[in-house]
Parts: sequence; C-alpha cells; structure tokens
Amino acid sequence: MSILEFVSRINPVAASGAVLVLVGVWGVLARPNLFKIAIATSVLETGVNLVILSTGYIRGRTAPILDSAADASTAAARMTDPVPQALVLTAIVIGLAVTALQLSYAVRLRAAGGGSSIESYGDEKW
Amino acid sequence: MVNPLWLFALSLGAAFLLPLVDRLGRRIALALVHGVTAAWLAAGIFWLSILLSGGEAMDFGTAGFMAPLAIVLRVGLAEAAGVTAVALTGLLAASSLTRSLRDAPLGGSMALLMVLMGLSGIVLTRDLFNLFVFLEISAIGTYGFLGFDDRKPALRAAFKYMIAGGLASSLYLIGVIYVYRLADTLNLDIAASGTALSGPAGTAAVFFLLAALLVELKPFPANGWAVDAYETAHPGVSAILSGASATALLLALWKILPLLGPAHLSLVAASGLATFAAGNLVGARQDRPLRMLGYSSVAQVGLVAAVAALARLSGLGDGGSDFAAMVAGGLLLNHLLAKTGLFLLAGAVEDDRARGPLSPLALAAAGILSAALVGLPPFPGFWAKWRLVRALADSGRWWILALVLGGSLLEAFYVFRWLGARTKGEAGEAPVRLGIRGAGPVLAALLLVAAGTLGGIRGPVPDLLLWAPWAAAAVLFLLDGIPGRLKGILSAAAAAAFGAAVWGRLDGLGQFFAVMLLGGGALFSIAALRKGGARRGLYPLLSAATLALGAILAARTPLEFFFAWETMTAASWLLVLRGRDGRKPALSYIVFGLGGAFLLMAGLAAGGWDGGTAAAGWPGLLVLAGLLVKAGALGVHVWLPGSYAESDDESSGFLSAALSKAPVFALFALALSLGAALPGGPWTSRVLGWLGLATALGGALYAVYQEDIKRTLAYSSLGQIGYILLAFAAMDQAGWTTSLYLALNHFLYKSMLFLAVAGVIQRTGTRNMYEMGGLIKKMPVSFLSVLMAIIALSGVPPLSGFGGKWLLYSTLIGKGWYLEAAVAFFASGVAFLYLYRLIHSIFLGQPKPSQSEVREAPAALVLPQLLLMAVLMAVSVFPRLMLDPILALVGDRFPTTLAFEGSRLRSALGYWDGTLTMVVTGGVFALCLAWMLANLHNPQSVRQFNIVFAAERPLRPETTHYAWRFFEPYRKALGFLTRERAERFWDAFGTGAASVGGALRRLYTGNGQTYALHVVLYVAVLYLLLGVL
Amino acid sequence: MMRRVLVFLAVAGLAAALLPLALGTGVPEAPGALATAYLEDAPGDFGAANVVTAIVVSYRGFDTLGEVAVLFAATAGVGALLTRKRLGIGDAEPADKPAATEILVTATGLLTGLLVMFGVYIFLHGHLTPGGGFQGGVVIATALLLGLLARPESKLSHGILSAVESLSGAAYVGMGLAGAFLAWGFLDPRVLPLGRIGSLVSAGSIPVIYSLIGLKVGAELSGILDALKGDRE
Amino acid sequence: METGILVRVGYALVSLFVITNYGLLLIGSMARISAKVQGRVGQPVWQPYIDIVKSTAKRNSIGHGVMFYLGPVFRLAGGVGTYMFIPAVYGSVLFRNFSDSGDLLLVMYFIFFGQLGMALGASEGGHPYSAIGVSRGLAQMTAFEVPFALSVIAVAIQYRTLDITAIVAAQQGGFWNWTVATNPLAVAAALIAFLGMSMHNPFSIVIAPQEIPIGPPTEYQSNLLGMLQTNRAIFNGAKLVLYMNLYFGGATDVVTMVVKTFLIYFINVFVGQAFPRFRVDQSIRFFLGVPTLIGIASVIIAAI
Repeated sequence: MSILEFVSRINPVAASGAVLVLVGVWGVLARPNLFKIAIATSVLETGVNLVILSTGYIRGRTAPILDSAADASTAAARMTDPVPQALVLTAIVIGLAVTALQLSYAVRLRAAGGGSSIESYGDEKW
Repeated sequence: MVNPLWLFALSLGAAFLLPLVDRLGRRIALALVHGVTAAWLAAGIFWLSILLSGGEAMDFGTAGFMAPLAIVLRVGLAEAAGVTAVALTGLLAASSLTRSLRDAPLGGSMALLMVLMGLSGIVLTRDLFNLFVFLEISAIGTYGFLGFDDRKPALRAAFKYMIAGGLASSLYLIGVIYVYRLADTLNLDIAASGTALSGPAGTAAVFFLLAALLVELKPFPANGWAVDAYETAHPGVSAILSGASATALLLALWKILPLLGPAHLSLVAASGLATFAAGNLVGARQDRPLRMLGYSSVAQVGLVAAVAALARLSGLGDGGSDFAAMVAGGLLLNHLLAKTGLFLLAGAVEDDRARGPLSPLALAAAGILSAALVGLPPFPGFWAKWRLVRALADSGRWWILALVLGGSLLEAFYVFRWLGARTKGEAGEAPVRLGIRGAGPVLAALLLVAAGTLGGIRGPVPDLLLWAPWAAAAVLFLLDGIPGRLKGILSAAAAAAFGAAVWGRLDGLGQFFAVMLLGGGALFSIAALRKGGARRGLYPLLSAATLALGAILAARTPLEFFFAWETMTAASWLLVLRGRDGRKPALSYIVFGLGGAFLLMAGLAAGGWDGGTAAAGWPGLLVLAGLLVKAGALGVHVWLPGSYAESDDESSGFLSAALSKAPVFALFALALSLGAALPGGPWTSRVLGWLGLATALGGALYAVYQEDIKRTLAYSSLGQIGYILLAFAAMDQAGWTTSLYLALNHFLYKSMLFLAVAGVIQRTGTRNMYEMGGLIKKMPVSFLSVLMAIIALSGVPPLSGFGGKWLLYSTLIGKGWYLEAAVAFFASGVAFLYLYRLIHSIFLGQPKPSQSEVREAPAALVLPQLLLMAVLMAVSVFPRLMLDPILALVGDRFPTTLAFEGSRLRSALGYWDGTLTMVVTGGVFALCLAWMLANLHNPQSVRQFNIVFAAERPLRPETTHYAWRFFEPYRKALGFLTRERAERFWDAFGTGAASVGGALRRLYTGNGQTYALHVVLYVAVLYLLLGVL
Repeated sequence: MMRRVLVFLAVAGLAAALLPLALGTGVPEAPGALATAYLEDAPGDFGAANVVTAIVVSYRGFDTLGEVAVLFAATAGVGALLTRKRLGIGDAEPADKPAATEILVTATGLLTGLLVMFGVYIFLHGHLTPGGGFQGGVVIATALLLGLLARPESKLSHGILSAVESLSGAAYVGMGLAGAFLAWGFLDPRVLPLGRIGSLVSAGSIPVIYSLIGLKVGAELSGILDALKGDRE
Repeated sequence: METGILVRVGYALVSLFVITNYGLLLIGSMARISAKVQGRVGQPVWQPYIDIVKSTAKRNSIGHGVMFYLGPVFRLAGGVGTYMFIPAVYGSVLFRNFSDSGDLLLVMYFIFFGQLGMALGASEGGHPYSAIGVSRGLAQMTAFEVPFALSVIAVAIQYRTLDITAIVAAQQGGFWNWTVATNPLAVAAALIAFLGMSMHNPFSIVIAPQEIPIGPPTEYQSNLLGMLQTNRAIFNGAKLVLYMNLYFGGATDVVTMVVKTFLIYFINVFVGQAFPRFRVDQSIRFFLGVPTLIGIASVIIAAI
C-alpha cells in the first residue's frame, strides 16, 4: 500500500476527532486550573463526538432526511448512516450536562476560598 | 413479569415531579423517593421469585420494537438480583441519609433517585449505547450526590471523581461507536454472536469498552479519585457507591464478558487481582476508618471482577458460568451487604466524635458486618471463598490462591483492628448509641446472617448440629439481659446437650476429645458463675466457642470441618477481645488464627484431608502447618501469651485447657486419614518432633521470666502443647499414647491452675505475682489445687503427671530420639522454676497487709477445683482409668510396645506401677508425718514477722517478699535463649508489609490530576499488555 | 519534569491505542444492515421524514428519555450546589457589578422574541428538518442568557421554570406510557395518526414529544445559567 | 510377688535402717576428713547422731503454718521414697526395696518430690533468703540435670533398658563390664552432675544464704531440723546407691556397697576441697558447657 493510498483511506473526520481527543486528554492531565480542566474535558468530548460522527460519514451521500432528493425507496442507497448522528445527539447533551456540573463544582470550590489550581485540593490522600 | 419500563417511568415521573411535590413538604418528597425505591425492590424480589421458581428470563423492547432496531431490556436472574441489590442498598442507606436529605436542597433527593435508577438501568439494559446513557445518569447523579450536603472535603473529592469519570465515559463512547462500526449493531447479544469483533480492530474497540468499565470499577492504581470520595462523602453516599454502584458496574462487566477475548479476560483477571492485593496492602496502613473501608471496597470489587474473568477465561471451577455466578455472586452479595452496612455504621459512629465503646446492638452489628466482610462463616463470603479456593487449588493456580488468601488476611487485619478499637472505645466515654441510624447496619447484618445461613444449610452444610454454635450464640445474645448466672447454667447445659446429641456419631478419638473440649466448655461456663451481673457477651461467645469445638469433632467433610474451625476461631477471638486490655492480643490472635485457618483452607481445598495421594504430599503439609499455627508452635506462637493473659480469666482457662486441644485433635485426625502417617514422609515427623521440643523448651523458658501470673500460665500451656506435639510426632504406639495422655492431663491440671488463679485474681485484683504473697492461709483450697496441679504438671511422682514424663522418655529413648530426650529433660527441669515461683510468690512468703481481707475464692471456682482434684487423685492412683481407653484408642495401628501387667505398665525399656508408687509414697509420707507429729513438742504459731533476720526486724512485707525478677541469675545465664526472636521476626514482617503499603499509597497524592494521569497510564499500560498477550 | 514525561507517555499510549482505530477503519462505503433497515423502515413505521429523529425519539427513544434524565440530574446538581447560602453570598447585592452595554440591552430586546420563536420552530419541525427538542431548547435558553447578560440583576422566576420543567418532563413520561397503553410499546409515537410524510402534523406523537423536550431543555438550561450566575436562593 | 506385703514392709524398714546409719556415719566421717585436710581436728564421727537427738529432744518448736510443718515431712518422705525405689543390693531380697514400682525414670523424678516439698515449706517461713536459696537451687538443678540426663540416656542405650536391676545385671562379671569402663564419658558427665546435685563446692552457692546465720536452718529447729538432718543422710545414701548401680557395677553385698559408695562420695568431697565457689549463672553456663558436651559424646558413643 503506498502512502497516498493509505492517506486516502484515512477518515479525516475520525483523524481530527482523535487529535482533539488527545488534546483534551493532554489538557486534563497538564493544566491545573479547574476551569481549564473542565474546558479540556469539553474538548475531549467534542473530539469523541467527531469520532462518533466519522463512523457514519459516507462520501458523497446526503443527510438522512426524506425530501425531494431522496425518498424512502432510494434512501438506503443515497443517505449516510443515521445511527451515529442519533447517538451523537445524546452524547452531546450528556457532555453538556457534565460540563455544566463540572463548572458548577469549580465555581463552588472557588467560592469556598480554595485556589483555582487543582493542586490546592489535595487534602485527602494516602 | 412486571415490565421494568414501568419502573423507569415511575422513577422518572417521580423525579420530574419532585420539585412540585416538594412544595407540599420535604417529608412527602422523601417519602416519594423511598417509595419509588421500595417499588424497585418489590419488583426485584418479584422477579427473583419468578425466576428462582423456574421462570424464563424475558426481554422487553421499547417503542414497540425489539432488537436490533430498538433498545431491549432483559430481566434474568442476574438482572433481578442486581436490581434487588441496588434498591436494597438504597433503602438501607435511607436510614442514614434521610436527615441530611431533609436539610439539604432538593437536588440531593433527586440525585438519589437518579443514581438508583441509573444503576438499575445499567443492570437491565442489553444495549451498549443505552448502557452508556445509564452509566452517565448514575455518574451525573453521583456527582451531584457527592456534594449534596455541602461537606467541603466531599466537594473536592467530587471534582476529582468527575475528571476520572469524564475520561472513562469518553473511552466508553469510543469503544461503543467502533463496536457499532464493526459489528453493525448496538445490541450486546447480537454483537457477541457474530465474529466481526474478533479482528485486531474489533479487539481494540472492545478494549476501549472494557477499559472504561474497568476504570469505573476503580482498579489499582487508577482509583485514588474513588477512595477520596468514599472517605469524604456522606456515609450513606459512600454506602451506595460501594454497594449498589459496584454491584451494577460489576454486572455491566459481566454483561460484556461475552464480547471479550482471552487476552481481554487476562487483563481483567490481572487487574482485578492486582487491585485486590494493592487495595488491601494500602488499606492495612490506613487509620481513617472510612478511607480504610474505601480501600477494602476497591479490593473486594477487584477480586470479584478477577473471579468472573478467570471463570470465563479457562472454565475455572466445575460448572463454568454456574460457578462464576455462585462465587462471584456470593462474594458480591457479601461485599454489598457488609460494605453498605459498615459504611453506614462507621459513618454514624465516626461522625459523632464519640469515642466510647459501642452499645451492644451496634457492637453485634459491627461484629457481624466485619466478620462477613472478612469471609468468616456463616456469611455468604465464606461459602464463596471456599468454592473459589477449592477451584483455584483444583486447577493448580497456586499464586492466585496465595494472593487471594494473603489479601484476605490483610483485610482481616485492618478491619478487625478497627473493630477492636471501636469495641473498646476510649476509657471513660459514654457508650455510643446509634438510634435510627443503626437501622441500616442492623438490617444489613440480619440479611447477611439470613443469606449466609440459608446458603449454608440448603447448600454444603445441611447438618443442623454444626449450626448449634451459631444458634447458641444467637439465643444467648438475645437473652443477654437476663442475669449472668442463669446464662452460665444455660451455656453449660448447652454444652452437655450438644455432647449428648453428638456422642453417638463420634468415633473413639472424637469422644475422647469431646470430654475435654465440651467438658472444658461446661466447666468454665460454671466457673464464670463466680461473678454476678449480666457479663454481657461472655456467655454467648463461650457457648459458641464450646459448641464449635464440638462441631469440629462432629464434622464429616473438609468443608464442615473448616466451617466449624472458623466458627471456633471467630468465637474465641471475640472472647479474647472481650478482655479488658484485649484489643491488641485479640488482633494478633485473629490474624494468626486466620493465617493458620487459611493455610488449612488451602490444604483442605487441595485435598489434604481426603487421605488420597494429594494428602500425603504438600496439601497435607499445608494442613499440618495451619494446625501448627493454631497450636502455637514456637515461631508462630506470638499470638498466644497475650491472648491467654488478657482475656477474661475463665476464657483464658477455656482457651488454654480446652480449646488448645482442638488442633491436637485435628492432627490426630489428619494422621489417621493417612493411615496413621504424616504427610511428607519421615522427615516431617523428625521436624515436627524438634518443633514440638523447641516449643516445649521455649514455652518453659519464657514462662520463667514472667511477672504476670496469667502470662506464666500461658507460656506454660505453650510448653505443654510442645510436649504433646513431640510425642505425637514419634508416630508409634508409645508416642501417641503419650500424646493423648499428656493432652488429657494438661486439660486437668491446667484447668485447676486457671480456676485457682481466677480466684486469686478476683480476690486480690492484680495479676502480678510479686504483689501477692502468703495467701495460703486465706485461700487454702486454691493453694491445694495449685499444689496438686504443679506436682502433676512438673511430673513429680506420685501424681499422674509422672506417667506423662515416663511415657515421654520411654517413647523418645525407645524411638532413638536421644538428643530430643535430653532436651525434653532440660525443658521439664525448667518447668520447675516457674512452677515453684508461681506457688511461692502467690501463696507462700510474706502476706501483704493490703490483702488481709482476702477470702477463699467463690464456690463457683472452688467446687470445680475440688472435683478436678478428685479426678486427678483417682487417675493418679489408678492410671489405668486413663490409659486403658487411650491404649484402646491407639489400638494396634503400630507395633505394640506398651502393655499393662496388672497395675504395672511395661514399655520396651522399663516399667512403671502407678498404684504401687502411690502406695509407697503414701506410706512413707504417713510414716514421716507420724514421726513429725510424734516429736513435735509444744508447737507455737508465731506472728508474721517473727523470723530470724540478721538480728533485725524486716522493714515491710513488700520488701521482704522475694518475688520480683525471681530468676534473674537464670536470665543472666540463659537469657540469650529467650530474646523474642519470633516476635521481632513477625514485627519485621509486619513492618515490611506496612512499608510496601506505605510505598504504594504514596501514589494517592490527593491531586485529582495525578489521579487522572493514573487512569490514562493505566489504560495505556493495559493496552500494551493487550498487545503483548 | 517526571510528571511531564509521564503525561507525555500517557497521551502517547492513548494515541497508540486510539489512532489505529480511528485511522484504520477508514470511511465506510455503504451503511450497514442496521442503518439500512432504519433508512428503509423509519418513514413507513413512524411517518417521520427525518430518519435521525425517528431513531432518536422512537427506536432509541429510551436513550433520549435517559438523556433528559441526565440533563435533569445535572440541573438538580447545579441547583443544589450553587445557592447563595452555600456560595457564602449574603443578601446584600454586590454593588460593583458592571452594567451591560447599550448595544447588548437593545439587541436583547430585539432578539429575545425572535430567538424564542426560532427555538419553537426548531423543535416543532424536528421530524422534518435537522434539529429537534434539544436544539430548540438550547436556542430558547440562549434568549434567556441574553436577558441575563443584559440585565444581570434580573431574577428569573425560579418557580415557573421549575414548574415548566417538571410538568413537561412528567408529560414526556406520560407520552411514553401512552405509547405503551395505546400503541405497541413504551415511547411508541404511534399514539396519534402518522399523517403524510413531510407535513407538519405527521409522525404520530413525535412533534409532541419533541415539543415537551424542547420546553424542558429550555427550562433546564435556563435554570443552569441562572444558577451559575450564583445568586439563587 | 512371692513375698507377702508385710514381709516386704519389714525388709524395707531394715533396709532403711541400714542406709540411715550408713548415711549418718558417712557424713560424719567426711566432715572429719575435710577437717583433717584443712588441718583441724574436726568433729567426732558420730556427731550427726548427736545433732539429731539434740534437735528432736527440743522442748519448743516455732511454726509458720501448715506447709511449714509439712516441708520436712515432704523432704524426709522424698529421701526415704527415693531410696525405696532403688534396689540397693543386686540380687538381695532384703535390699530390693520397692524397686518394682518403677524404673530409673521414677527414681530420677522422685528426687524432686522432697526438694519441692522442702522448698514450699521453707517458703512459708516467709524468710526471703529461703526463696533466694530455692531459686538458686532450682536454677542450678535445671543445668546439672542435662549432663546427668544425657549420661542416663547413654546408659539406657547401652543396656537397652531403664530397669535398674537389669542395668546392674548387665554390669556383672568384673570391672570391665562396669559402665565406668565401657562408657567412661557417661560416668564423667554423671559425676560432674553429681557435684552439682550434692551442692558441694564449687556449686554450693545454693546453700550460701544459710551460711550467714540465717535462713531455713535457723527458721527450722527442733524435730523439724532433726528430720532434715536425717533426710540428708538417707538421701545422700540413696543417690550414692543409684550412682553405684548405674555406673559402678552395683553391689552384690552390703560391704561392696559401702566401699563403692564411700569412694564415690569421696571424689565429691575431694573436688569440693579443691575448688572455689561458682556464681549461679556461672555454674549454669558451666554445666551446659563441657559436661553437656561430654554427655552428648557419651550418648553418641552408646548409640554407635
């Protein structure tokens, strides 16, 4: 397999999603700020969502909605896979909920007088 | 069957409407929450009842479709059990949560409802993505729940928890989507039935699913976030996390097992076992109870996961999935109830800064929960662990077996350390009462008892007689309020009744030991009547221990034997713990007791009891080693002196005189099962002989230097057991006869000594011998009892003790064990030292003015002593009373060297006529007495200090009574023999384990980001391992 | 330093696990059997033009119900965490809150109505066009966010939000139960007539469910935004 | 049992009478010899008789309690009993005593009977030095028992019996059959142990507290002291007879017995005059050192 052939096989959406995932993970592991951790988690989730979408993407096809371009009889031949799209919808909302809660905790911890670095919340250990 | 969807609708409807309901009052809102949980519980039980009575598992589709189009829920046995467990935990935790939920914002109650529903969903769904949704519902519910009552540490922990949770859910999503991409379905059953996931991409996709679930199961080292949460959250929350959440997640893992290949399964097993070991190592270093329970939690979950994986990996156990369900399920049920109860209990107790002892009910609950957690009988964990160990032994997985047992031992150590501290409380503090918060723990304890008992009786131990110890303990505990003396009589009666019931089914050996074991129990139950008052706890435990000894004799299968053995260990441990300063000794008692028991378990499980070829090899040796630990052979004796010394005085007597014979019995039974041989060949016999000898000498030497009267007796017991072992090891007719004779004799005179000493301690209020003196005039009967006992113990003719010495030396010289005989001679000589010191320091010498009011011991002590003196006299005059039955017992298994001619016993080397010796001695003594009386002119009794003291008057009795450090020159000469090497060795061993735990726990830095790093590294390493596998 | 190395190793390890999967599976040529079944059956089964919506609301409606529950749980958690009492804020209003700019205030007045209308449009047409209850709800919440930005001191009526949230949620569950009793299963939208594919009144109860979800999500997100403002009682 | 029980009792009394007088005379003559060695005139040989009569005839006696009175009884019974369990003269019906009660082990253990009783009696006197003396005595006893036990074991191995009569029987037929000839190491160990057993120098630390004029002998007076003095004679005699039987071929008549025991005792006194006194810990270490090694060697020789 030549390099070109290999590159052409790469799913670009998946690849960018994977990169976002890694960036998100790096952020979670390396940025001590509570809010940045929450945002990094968000980036991670976005990356995952991209990866999910990537699996349903089929080159040259239309969205899975019946309209003039495609009716029920030709749907299977002309539309992309609807399942990942349905799943990603749920995943997005759940990610949103997690982010909201995580941010609330960050706000709450800051309000209690702690620092904004996660390192200042290590009293429970060993 | 009830469609589970109704329940989800109920939960969600209730949750959505909760803000409106809350306007009517928080109580109503909470009632609604608990009501919904109760409905889940009812449904779970209903499903269980249908499925257990033969119903089929059912699938429930949504939106009018089934798989693959729609999401499907399944109600099978595992699911029904899981739902029941989740709801049950929720209700158990309610008792502790209710008040906090009332005071906190409504979000807490909603979170509770969501967590429980989410967990049930995890259990029920068959759809991989739906599983994700429910994982997230329970996760988000948990995040909210962790901080609901606004305790600052929990808020910190929750943030760490969320970071890890976020990573896990991302991993899971990646896994799910690629499983869909490759297998073209989200339904578990369809995915598992195809082959689409078996390629490298499929393996990787499944790996992500698995990694996410593993992370959620809190594996070592990626579990700091969870432990922090366990420690800091409201105990009710921790209980739900540890009990319900772990159950649901394990069931999720169980569900995806069919997707996993062998490499995946190996990862699960390895990770689970590592978690089990590391969790317990770190837990052992932990002194904060809730965090300790947290470590224990992750350890237990690791073990269950490993068992499930191992069962699937290579068909561990007999019946494949049935085995896995029984063992993993049993362990899980045990963990669920015990850990839930303990979290609730510990939370309630530790919350209050109350440092006092626990109230009786709370104590009973704490004891049951801890014992269950550790896997003592009769709780479900015991049965599961037995099957597990058996299967591991059958399949030759010795490393895993050692790891499981070692980890369990560590767990026992730290759990019981906590229990011991809580039991005792701090001096002068009021007892801790739990009130309504006790409902959860007590209910959990009751459920454990019920589950374990049912599982045992309907399973491997249907013999009701073997359950008598538990029944007796329960009955006497319920009657604990009635006067103690009544309970003492009941306890003695129970021993007698048990003896009568069991007598017919015992063989000769069993009957012989039954006299000592059950008789000893009854004897010391009577002795306990010496004090009035309720004496809470004493009688139930004494009775349980006694009957457990009887059950050991009556056991027919290895499991029954081990069941009774652990029952005995547990009951006697609590007896030790009951002593005033019993905390530390009890801990080492139970740790060594369980250590021995686990060796025994491994040996039994490997066939060390069946008399087959395995038994003659090292499984038999394992059994032997376990018994030796319990017998207190030198080197592993360190638990013994403290336990005997610090337990209540009648308990000490019981332990030393009666209970110490249990391992002796088991040794004989082991040898008999091998056709009167020892496992391992002739060297075993030689080594055992020297070990017994070392024990005899060591015990005697240590006893010489003690100031504490009970410690002296404890070490003396150690030494006497040493002789019994030595004679047993000779493995011939003379040896066994000697061993049994010594055992019975030891029972007689050690009972007398402990009874007398109990009276002395009761009257003087001290255990230090040098604080006594001259008590012969106050307590003549006790003196006589001690006098006879020490004559018998030291082996001076004409009392029966000499028979033992004669038999012993005849055996050893006849066997050709000459050096052994010489050392035994030395050890016997050393015994004189402590015996003289004992009787001198207590009864002779200068009386103390402070003890001038001392009276003779209570009748409850004196009467048994008189009885024992009569028995001792009878068997001394007529040795055949004892020896005939013993000779008959030993029978003609060995070449005969001992035989009676009239009253004369002949050995290969010499002879001994006990009756004639007694007559001659009596005659001579009478002659001398007559001579003395005849020539005694005008005898005058003088006052205490009328002695010739270098023409001076001695200062005070305290300075004139030569008693303290009595044998100092001896220590100077031979002290190097008794430098407590074993103690130092075990201390060093403990320090070593502790420093491993200490090093491991440095991983838990408290930094949430580090925890996240652990998670990612864990996943990466797991992936590398997957590649290697 | 050690830490950085470890972080690098961790990310590299994860990359090693993830990249082969993400890159190696490539782009599919055609939808799989399940996707094909959905594409072919969904219009017939439920009369929804938008196959994704058919999946989200009916075939996998249980997921969506769960998703609503997740959002609900998060709202409850946020609400419980961020009260004035717990944040340690007294009754006194902090004085130095900067006032919103004129542009923002004016634009908010203009946009709020439009945004709400747009949100409603999105969830009403969820079965026909891309979008649905969540998207619509989010757009509605945006309107409230604008309001909060323009008038930081304004207080949302927490009671009304909560009542909308509760009632729409309960109604959603009620629709699910209706599906079970009136049609073929829990959350089955065929309670109402399916209508003609592509018309507004079609696809059974899908638009109703999406409307309820839209209301609920709108109320919840508004609630979260309000709570994050940090002055809730 | 061809002889009737009354006859046996009668014989035993005769035997006892003989050994008592012999023991008293032995003590008297040894004291005399010691005096000569030290250049003194010394006491008359019959001095022990005088002592006993004097003590027994005392008109008053002081007592500290029951056990105090029983101490000398135990002591004397121990001495007499020990003798009773040893066949004093091989083949003699008269001096057979009650040796059919048990073998060598019985004798070895019965030795403790009197010592234990005496220790208890002295203890009740309440004098601290009694207890000190006992503690030293017991400590030393455990040590010298080891070479003695080893030597006895060697004998038992050699003759394959623990029956004293049989041991003596096996040594009949001339000096070269005696244990002292066949296993001299065993005898050496036993003789060293005997020094300790007799509490002569250098192992006399046990009775040191009595030398300062206090302690048990002063607490004990009158006929109680008389009994102790009597016992000393009998007990000494019994031990000597035992040694003779085990190591020196026993005796077939009373004269041989007297000569042999006299010589054994003489070794003892001789050493006592030549060595200074050990401390207790020193003597313990001593007995567990070279003598024990000799004992082990003797066992090995016997076993091979």
